[in-house]
Amino acid sequence: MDAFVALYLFMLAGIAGYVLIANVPSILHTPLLSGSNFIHGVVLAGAMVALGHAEGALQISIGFIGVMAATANCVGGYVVTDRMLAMFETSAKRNQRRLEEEQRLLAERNNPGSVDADVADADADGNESEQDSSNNKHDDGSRAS
Amino acid sequence: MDAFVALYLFMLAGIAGYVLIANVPSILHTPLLSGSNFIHGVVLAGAMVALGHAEGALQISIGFIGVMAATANCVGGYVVTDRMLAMFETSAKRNQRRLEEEQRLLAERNNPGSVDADVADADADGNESEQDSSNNKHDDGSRAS
Amino acid sequence: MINSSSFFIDLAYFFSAALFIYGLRRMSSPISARTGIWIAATGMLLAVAASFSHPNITGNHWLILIAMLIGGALSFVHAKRVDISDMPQMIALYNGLGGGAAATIAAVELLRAAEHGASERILGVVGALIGCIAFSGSLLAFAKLSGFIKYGNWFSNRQTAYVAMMALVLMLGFILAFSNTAHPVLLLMFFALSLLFGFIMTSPIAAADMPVLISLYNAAAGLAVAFEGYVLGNPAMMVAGTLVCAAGALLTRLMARAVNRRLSEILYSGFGIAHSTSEDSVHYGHVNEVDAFDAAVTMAFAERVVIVPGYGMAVAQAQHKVQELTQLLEERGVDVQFAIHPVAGRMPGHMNVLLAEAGVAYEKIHDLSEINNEMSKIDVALVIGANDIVNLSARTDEKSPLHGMPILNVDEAGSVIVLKRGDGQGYAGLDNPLLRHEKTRVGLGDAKRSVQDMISAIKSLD
Amino acid sequence: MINSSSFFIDLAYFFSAALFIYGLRRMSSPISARTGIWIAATGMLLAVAASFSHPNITGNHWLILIAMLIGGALSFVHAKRVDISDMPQMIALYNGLGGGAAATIAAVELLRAAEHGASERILGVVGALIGCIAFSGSLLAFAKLSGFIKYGNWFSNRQTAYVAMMALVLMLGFILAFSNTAHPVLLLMFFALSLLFGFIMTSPIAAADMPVLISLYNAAAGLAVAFEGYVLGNPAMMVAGTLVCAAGALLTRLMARAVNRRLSEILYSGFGIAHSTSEDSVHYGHVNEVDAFDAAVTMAFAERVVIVPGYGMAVAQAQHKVQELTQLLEERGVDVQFAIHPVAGRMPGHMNVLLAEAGVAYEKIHDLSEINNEMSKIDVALVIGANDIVNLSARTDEKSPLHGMPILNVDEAGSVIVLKRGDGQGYAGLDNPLLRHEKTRVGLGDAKRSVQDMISAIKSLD
Ligand SMILES: NC(=O)c1ccc[n+]([C@@H]2O[C@H](COP(=O)([O-])OP(=O)(O)OC[C@H]3O[C@@H](n4cnc5c(N)ncnc54)[C@H](OP(=O)(O)O)[C@@H]3O)[C@@H](O)[C@H]2O)c1
Ligand SMILES: NC(=O)c1ccc[n+]([C@@H]2O[C@H](COP(=O)([O-])OP(=O)(O)OC[C@H]3O[C@@H](n4cnc5c(N)ncnc54)[C@H](OP(=O)(O)O)[C@@H]3O)[C@@H](O)[C@H]2O)c1
Repeated sequence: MDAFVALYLFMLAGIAGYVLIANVPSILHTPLLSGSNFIHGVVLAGAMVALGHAEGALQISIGFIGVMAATANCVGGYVVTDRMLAMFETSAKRNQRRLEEEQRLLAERNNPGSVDADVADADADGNESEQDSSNNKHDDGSRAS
Repeated sequence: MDAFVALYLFMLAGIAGYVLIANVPSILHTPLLSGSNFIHGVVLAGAMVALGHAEGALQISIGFIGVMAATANCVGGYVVTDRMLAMFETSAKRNQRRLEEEQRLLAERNNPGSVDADVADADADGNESEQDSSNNKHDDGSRAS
Repeated sequence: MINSSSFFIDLAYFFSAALFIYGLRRMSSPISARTGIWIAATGMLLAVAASFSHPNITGNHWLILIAMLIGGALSFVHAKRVDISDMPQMIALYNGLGGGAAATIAAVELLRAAEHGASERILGVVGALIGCIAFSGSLLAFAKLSGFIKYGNWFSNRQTAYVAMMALVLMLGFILAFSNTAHPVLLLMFFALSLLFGFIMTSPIAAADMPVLISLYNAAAGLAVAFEGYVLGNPAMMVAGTLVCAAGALLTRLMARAVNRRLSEILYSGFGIAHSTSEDSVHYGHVNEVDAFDAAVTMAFAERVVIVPGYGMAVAQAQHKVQELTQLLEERGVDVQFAIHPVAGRMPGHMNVLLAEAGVAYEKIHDLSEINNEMSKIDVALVIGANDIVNLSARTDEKSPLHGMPILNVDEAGSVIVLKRGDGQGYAGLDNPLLRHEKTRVGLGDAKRSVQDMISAIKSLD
Repeated sequence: MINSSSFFIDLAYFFSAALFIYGLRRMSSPISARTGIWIAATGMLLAVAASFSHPNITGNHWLILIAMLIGGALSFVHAKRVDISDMPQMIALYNGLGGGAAATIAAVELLRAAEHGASERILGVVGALIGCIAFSGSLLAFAKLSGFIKYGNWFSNRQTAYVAMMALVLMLGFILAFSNTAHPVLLLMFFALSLLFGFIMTSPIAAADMPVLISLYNAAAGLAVAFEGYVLGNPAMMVAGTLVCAAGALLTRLMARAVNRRLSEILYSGFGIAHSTSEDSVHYGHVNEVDAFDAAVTMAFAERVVIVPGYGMAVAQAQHKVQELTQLLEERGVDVQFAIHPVAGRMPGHMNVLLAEAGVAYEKIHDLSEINNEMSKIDVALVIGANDIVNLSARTDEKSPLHGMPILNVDEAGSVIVLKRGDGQGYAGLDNPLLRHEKTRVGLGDAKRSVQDMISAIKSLD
């Protein structure tokens, strides 16, 4: 590969990585560390090639160790990250459910038995709850941090 | 250039452009439009090469028009953007000055003639005003939007 | 790939690409915006300077210089001279020229088809199409915004013809891309049709939707530049072009959202069509007029005044007079603030720019949510050439196209004075119940004139 | 450049790079984090699957499969089994292996030096150095955090020796990079010294600064992968590696800032050195003890209770008991909330993860600023194995290394109960005036035990 093109890739990917992480809430630091650790497990693709064209005992045994280590990085990295994030998700999901429930109750209290609420009202309500839930999502983020 | 490498460049630069603009306050939409319009003025670099290896009247005249148009994009885009941003800057600067002035007055009122304020106090003050001014900067952003 | 540029040129291109990115980042925050454009300009200088010694420039050096001088001088003078409130059309013009320049590169390179591989010819052709559309579309937008050409949908209701044309363009493009000899005539037809498409796209669009459209063309021009960058093997063009394309696409969405429109709405229909159904609910009532002297007195003896500028202030170029009025009032101890609606005027930040130009202090300018909380404590709201952004029907009339847009609640202030020329309506073409509100009095006449009269009246009070 | 891969492999690599970026983006928001890792995993599968048919794999197919099976199975079992509160060391381990894998690629390719150009050999050597440091440094971190190796700064005060070593490494690297024949012995020396450097970097660092250091090694491993990607002409590795490097670098800074430390401080000095001067201000006073029954009664008859978990809760693995206690209290009508300090525990989000694991509802968990506003309305604050985050000296003692860090103001609550084992201090090794505060009573003993006793006590109340 042309060295200058590589330079562009390095620069652009670096910018992407930096900008994507900016503003991440601190509760996600550890999962993100673990997740990006998993991503560099793509070294496996390279380790496979290295072993695949290795010749002689020395090269082959080094390559073998490399593929083993890289696979461990991939698999272990994935499992750890997923386990960690699973826990966040459960609590986030639970939270989400509770909020929806609350909103439903609220809506019921506001229009008791209102099957014939006029269109405008229903529309306005719809808008509101939409906004609300997006607010809540936001809240999650900031609360988490 | 290898087509796949080009694909990487397109993807990565696209991501960078998109992410960098996210969260821009609406007051900056127009200057930013103008500024990015200036940036694609780099087409001049290409137009120069096109004219530079053009052969025959047809190619040369097309190339000539291209260089002219590209230069106009560059120069005009720059001047317009700069004029626009200059106005923002004046008002932002003025605002900044006023805030600094206010803080100075406030500080004076709080410790009248306090040359011998103890270290801790001075330190705390310093911190506070630092925070304040960063808050204000933030304010600028959100007020502007 | 015909490029064989040297190490230093590659290096310069690399740095200029990096500088463009960094400049764009700085431009997206109000504090650092101006250094952002300087940084981008440094990148530009670097790229252009490096290109002078590009190995592929085998001749025509003088022509290059002359073309640059002519183009540069004309645009410099024009850009320096033109009034700052004509910005949208200036951006449209320069953007169109950039798209056009990309198209000329494609033309030259397609005439040298033998020197390029298939992938380069394909992107070259696509870039040419996009560049041509950006060029003709932007130039028509420029002409319309400058008033050279009146509104008119020249090309309406010919869908079949369009489809046939598009098919022809695609066919021509296909031939150009996949044959490795030059076809000057086909090329000409391809360009002509592509240019026509740009005109067709712009023609039905009302002047007021132009900023969004211009932003779209900006993204398109960026993409064209990126593709021609690939043709020439110039990664700086590829990176900068893609950057602009992505940023422009997002910006287009943000701008459309800010004026409460969908991009598809803008592209496929004039505004008139969208809301013609609610027009029949219009009913004119009684409007209280007020003369400049009464208005001036009301304000001079108020404690807190809010000024709400709109598109009319921009048209009348009244911002300097407004600032003068503000200072006069403040000398009399009146607290004057400005309330800026996010879509006041005809482009985002329009009012901010004008008020900044006139020297109104930054801290007096408040946005919608800030000022709406304070509105009930305000004695007088002075609305200068604004209509939609204070249109009460946005709150009540569900059929109104403005319904759902938050407005500045000037009716909560003690009293309202509206300056306008007559019974003209706003961008949305809607009747405004505010004008017949009991608190409202209307000062008729050009905004600059009216404000000047108020200034004289206040001066005569002492 | 020895790479000659086919179209489909290139395409797969491209998509996997795109998926990595998209996955990382989703991972940086709590809502979408889990889909983020799935997306990244899809990218990984794509890249690995494509590599199987890579034209440069000319043999050893079975060996590749066997190595993958062994490595995959071992790490899968280990990662599934290990306790979730041991995460930092698990991350360290897998990260180290990734860096090591990058180094092995470099080793193989440098042994085939003739097939590579100078630029590839240079980046290969640099990548090897960085990868080795990430490998040995991470593994030592893993060993220390797992308790296999005790704290000990084995390599202190030999600056001259280090400088000499570094010079040697650079020289070796220089030779390896600029000669196009293989030098197995030099290579071995180069690797040995590089590995030694990783040990030296990690060795003086206290267990509690490890998360930051691990993040740094993560960034380093990413860079090593990117560089080896260049050597092999694999753009997916280049993009993913650089991505990780940049994200990891930012993350390192953010994490260091969250625990109120500078990266340079962490790297160049143990924590003990940094604040030993203020140690002399320690003076023990009177501590009120409380037994489990009294504590339980206080809480059972309170209206609002806040639980403040800290590192001690993690050590004692008391989170499930705490959840049980919470439920018991809530059945009695007590309002129980949790207050989480941003740096409670030993890694960001440590407490959140543990409480989530135990099933504490998300909406009961509040952060510092939220809960501090409420603190005066709280009847009882139960501090479980936390010290620094409620250390009153952070507010008053300017010499304290904690000075300036906001703490949870539990002293504003009606009364405070602190659970701890003895007179042990926290991470910062400081005396805590809170323990002698008039409102405070201390329950001695392991946190799990103490909470269990409180649970029994409350049950016996009925
Ligand atoms: N900001 C943006 O980005 C943007 C972009 C595109 C569209 N828009 C749309 O533009 C509208 C902006 O609302 P707006 O309230 O600022 O403007 P507007 O609704 O267009 O109202 C302009 C008012 O100014 C009056 N006027 C015109 N020229 C005048 C003059 N020389 N002196 C005094 N008055 C004059 C007009 O009435 P007379 O004719 O009676 O004088 C009219 O009532 C919104 O609907 C918005 O969606 C905004
Ligand atoms: N969160 C992060 O990212 C991070 C990373 C690195 C460093 N840190 C630092 O770690 C510290 C965290 O503060 P913290 O208040 O959570 O913890 P801490 O200050 O380390 O205090 C831990 C307390 O728990 C007690 N304890 C230990 N084991 C126990 C057990 N089995 N049962 C009951 N009590 C036990 C200890 O006292 P006894 O020995 O008397 O029981 C000690 O008082 C901060 O200084 C922070 O800067 C945080």
